[in-house]
Amino acid sequence: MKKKKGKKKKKKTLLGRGEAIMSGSTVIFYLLAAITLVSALLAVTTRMIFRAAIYLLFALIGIAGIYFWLQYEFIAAVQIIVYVGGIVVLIIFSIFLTQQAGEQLPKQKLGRQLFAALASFCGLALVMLQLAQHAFVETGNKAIEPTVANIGTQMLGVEEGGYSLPFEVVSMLLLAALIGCIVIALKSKPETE
Amino acid sequence: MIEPGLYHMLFISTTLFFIGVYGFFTRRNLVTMLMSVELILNSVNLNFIAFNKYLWYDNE
Amino acid sequence: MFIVKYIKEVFGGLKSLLVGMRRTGYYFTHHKEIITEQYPDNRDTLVMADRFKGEVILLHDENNEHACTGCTACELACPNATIKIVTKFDITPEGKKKKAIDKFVYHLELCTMCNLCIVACPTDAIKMAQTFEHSVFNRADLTKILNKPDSKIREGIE
Amino acid sequence: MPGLPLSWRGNEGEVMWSLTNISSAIHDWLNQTFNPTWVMVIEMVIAGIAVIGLFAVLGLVLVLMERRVAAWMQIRLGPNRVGPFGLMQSLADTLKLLVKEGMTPDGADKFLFNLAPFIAMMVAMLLMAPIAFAKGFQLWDMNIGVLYVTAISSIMVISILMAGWASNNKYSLMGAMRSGAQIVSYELSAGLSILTIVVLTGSLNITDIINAQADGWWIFKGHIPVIISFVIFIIAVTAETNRAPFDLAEAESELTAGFHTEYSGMKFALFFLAEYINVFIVCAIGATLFLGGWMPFHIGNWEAFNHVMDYIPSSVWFFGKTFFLIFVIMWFRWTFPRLRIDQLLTLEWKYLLPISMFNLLLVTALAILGWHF
Repeated sequence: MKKKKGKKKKKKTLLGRGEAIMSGSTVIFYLLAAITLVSALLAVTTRMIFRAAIYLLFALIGIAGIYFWLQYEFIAAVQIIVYVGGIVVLIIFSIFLTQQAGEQLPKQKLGRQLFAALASFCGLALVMLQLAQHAFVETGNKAIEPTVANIGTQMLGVEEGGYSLPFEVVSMLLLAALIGCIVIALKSKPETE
Repeated sequence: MIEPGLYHMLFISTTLFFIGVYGFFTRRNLVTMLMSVELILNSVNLNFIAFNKYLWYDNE
Repeated sequence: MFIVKYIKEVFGGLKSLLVGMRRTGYYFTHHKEIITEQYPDNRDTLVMADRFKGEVILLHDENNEHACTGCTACELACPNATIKIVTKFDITPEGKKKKAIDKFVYHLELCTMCNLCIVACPTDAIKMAQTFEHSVFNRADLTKILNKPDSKIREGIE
Repeated sequence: MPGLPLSWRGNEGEVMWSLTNISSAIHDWLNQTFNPTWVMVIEMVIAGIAVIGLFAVLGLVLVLMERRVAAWMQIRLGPNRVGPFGLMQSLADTLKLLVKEGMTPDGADKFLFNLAPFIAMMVAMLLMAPIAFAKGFQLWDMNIGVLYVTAISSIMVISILMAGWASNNKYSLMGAMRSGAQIVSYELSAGLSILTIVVLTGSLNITDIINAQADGWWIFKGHIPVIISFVIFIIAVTAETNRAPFDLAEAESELTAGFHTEYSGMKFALFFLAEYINVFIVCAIGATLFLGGWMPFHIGNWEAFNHVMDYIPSSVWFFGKTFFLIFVIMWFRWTFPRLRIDQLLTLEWKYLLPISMFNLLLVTALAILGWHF
């Protein structure tokens, strides 16, 4: 209900420059972007491990909000289910089982921090430079409407552009994981003489 | 403020990626390293979605 | 077979749940059976259960006579020294001295209503009353003297 | 206007009690008076006020209802002192909680400790968005309605885990861990039983699902498989909302109060309210999926009977069905004893999950062969 976008009635340019109108949808986008980036930064810098997990959660929800903003609702919902309902809960459980409440992570060496910051900054600058120098061209292909029905047919389609084979490969992986779980969970037979 | 477009998405995802890389390098704890990897994966996802949205542009 | 056993378990479990829900559903729809006592409102009609024990009383009949011989069996039986019997010696018309109670002191604030004194009494002089409004402002008011003034032992009780 | 927060749907003039006319009149008037951004902001504010108002009323009504149902099932009277028939009791309770001191334990992570109840509350608010309260009365009619509910409700567990960790209390932590294991497991079978209806309808959209039940509710149209998935759904959502007999997260005899042991005053009230709102939401979803949402009850060709049923307002139908399901869940609470943690997991992994998977296969076959009415 919160994050919805006003109709986009502007002309489509890849970098929507030129229009400096502050519409509600633009404000919401910048808000979501700020939430995502700030909480991601906090997640990697905070020294309280549980807070790091919570900041990670906010970053992931922020990304889901950006998907909502792009009107890709199905992908946004899947993002929340998979990352929030699955992975963050998994991380929190591993924190519960391995860490002490109220303890802080050890402080990192300054040299390592500087090196990491420098490396990531250089990488960021490199990618940004590349982005600025090279333009993206539209393919002109028709986009598939990201509705649930279209995603479903595409995922199981066997004709051109269908993703049946990768889908099956991934399901094999899942099956292997399930069988592995059962094997691990099975009780070993009591040793009878 | 500029109307957001593809480059905004790419900026977010790139920044997210390198935040994740920074975290991966500085952290010495397996769980926190996993968190950084999650950030990196998510930035890639965001890239996919952004390209799908803005490069295959369907004019209504 | 495994599958048959599994299905039997599922249906047996469901059935037992439904039986339980039928019982609570019955209570939900039958308001007549409500057992709540709305205490201060129904003080006049309130009936306590037979087993309820409120305090120890010494029974007196219409001639202001009781059955307590002052044998202190109850005092000895009491686990927390609730009862203290003060005896005196009456002079009978024949000129003999006879032991009788002067004061039957009962500390309600110490009593746990364990009923041991009632069991110990050889003459059934005391019993448990069903009163329960015992609140007082002063703790000393809870120390009671159970024998009424000028009461004496009934004839024929030894 | 798809995409706006208040997208009011429904055809005009079909049923005399429709709210569509009023809402679209407000929307048109706003559009004429302000520019689109302000219309959006104003409509969001209206929706927010409506949701908060609904929260307050629901909190008061459900707490009183729970206490009354509990009392009558245990042959007691229940609250009857404050106001006529004790109707003001929950108001008095609220007042008490409001003026109580909110304490934060020593050594707690204050930021997360204070954040947790608000996350619980925000999740409950977000969940209100796709629910159709009456014909043409829905806050956000998105095309992934049911999936949205499943997704957002999975954030709920985070607030419980957060509260448990931040309290710096071993009981809170144990309650939170139990609750995490429980909610994550029972989400599966709840999701699978929702999926049976999605398979039958062919859509995730709540409006589509309701419209598909115009000629009969799914629980009547779908034969035994849908009844099975309805039963599984009710059991699973009882567990997901942490209510007895699945209230291990706050088992008072073992963990004092589980994850909200350290909470008091207003912060406790928020958790308490969020629990009841969640019960309402899952029951509303259940009523929408299986009992036809606001669709009136129709029997085949009995024209006169159907006509009378049409005259009952659609919101009455919706709230009637929802409160019936809430009553059933309360009935569970006051009948069954609490499960142990191993029994809880056995119930899910050995019984509910295999049955609902098999049931989903059955329903898929049913839908492909077109055997439902």
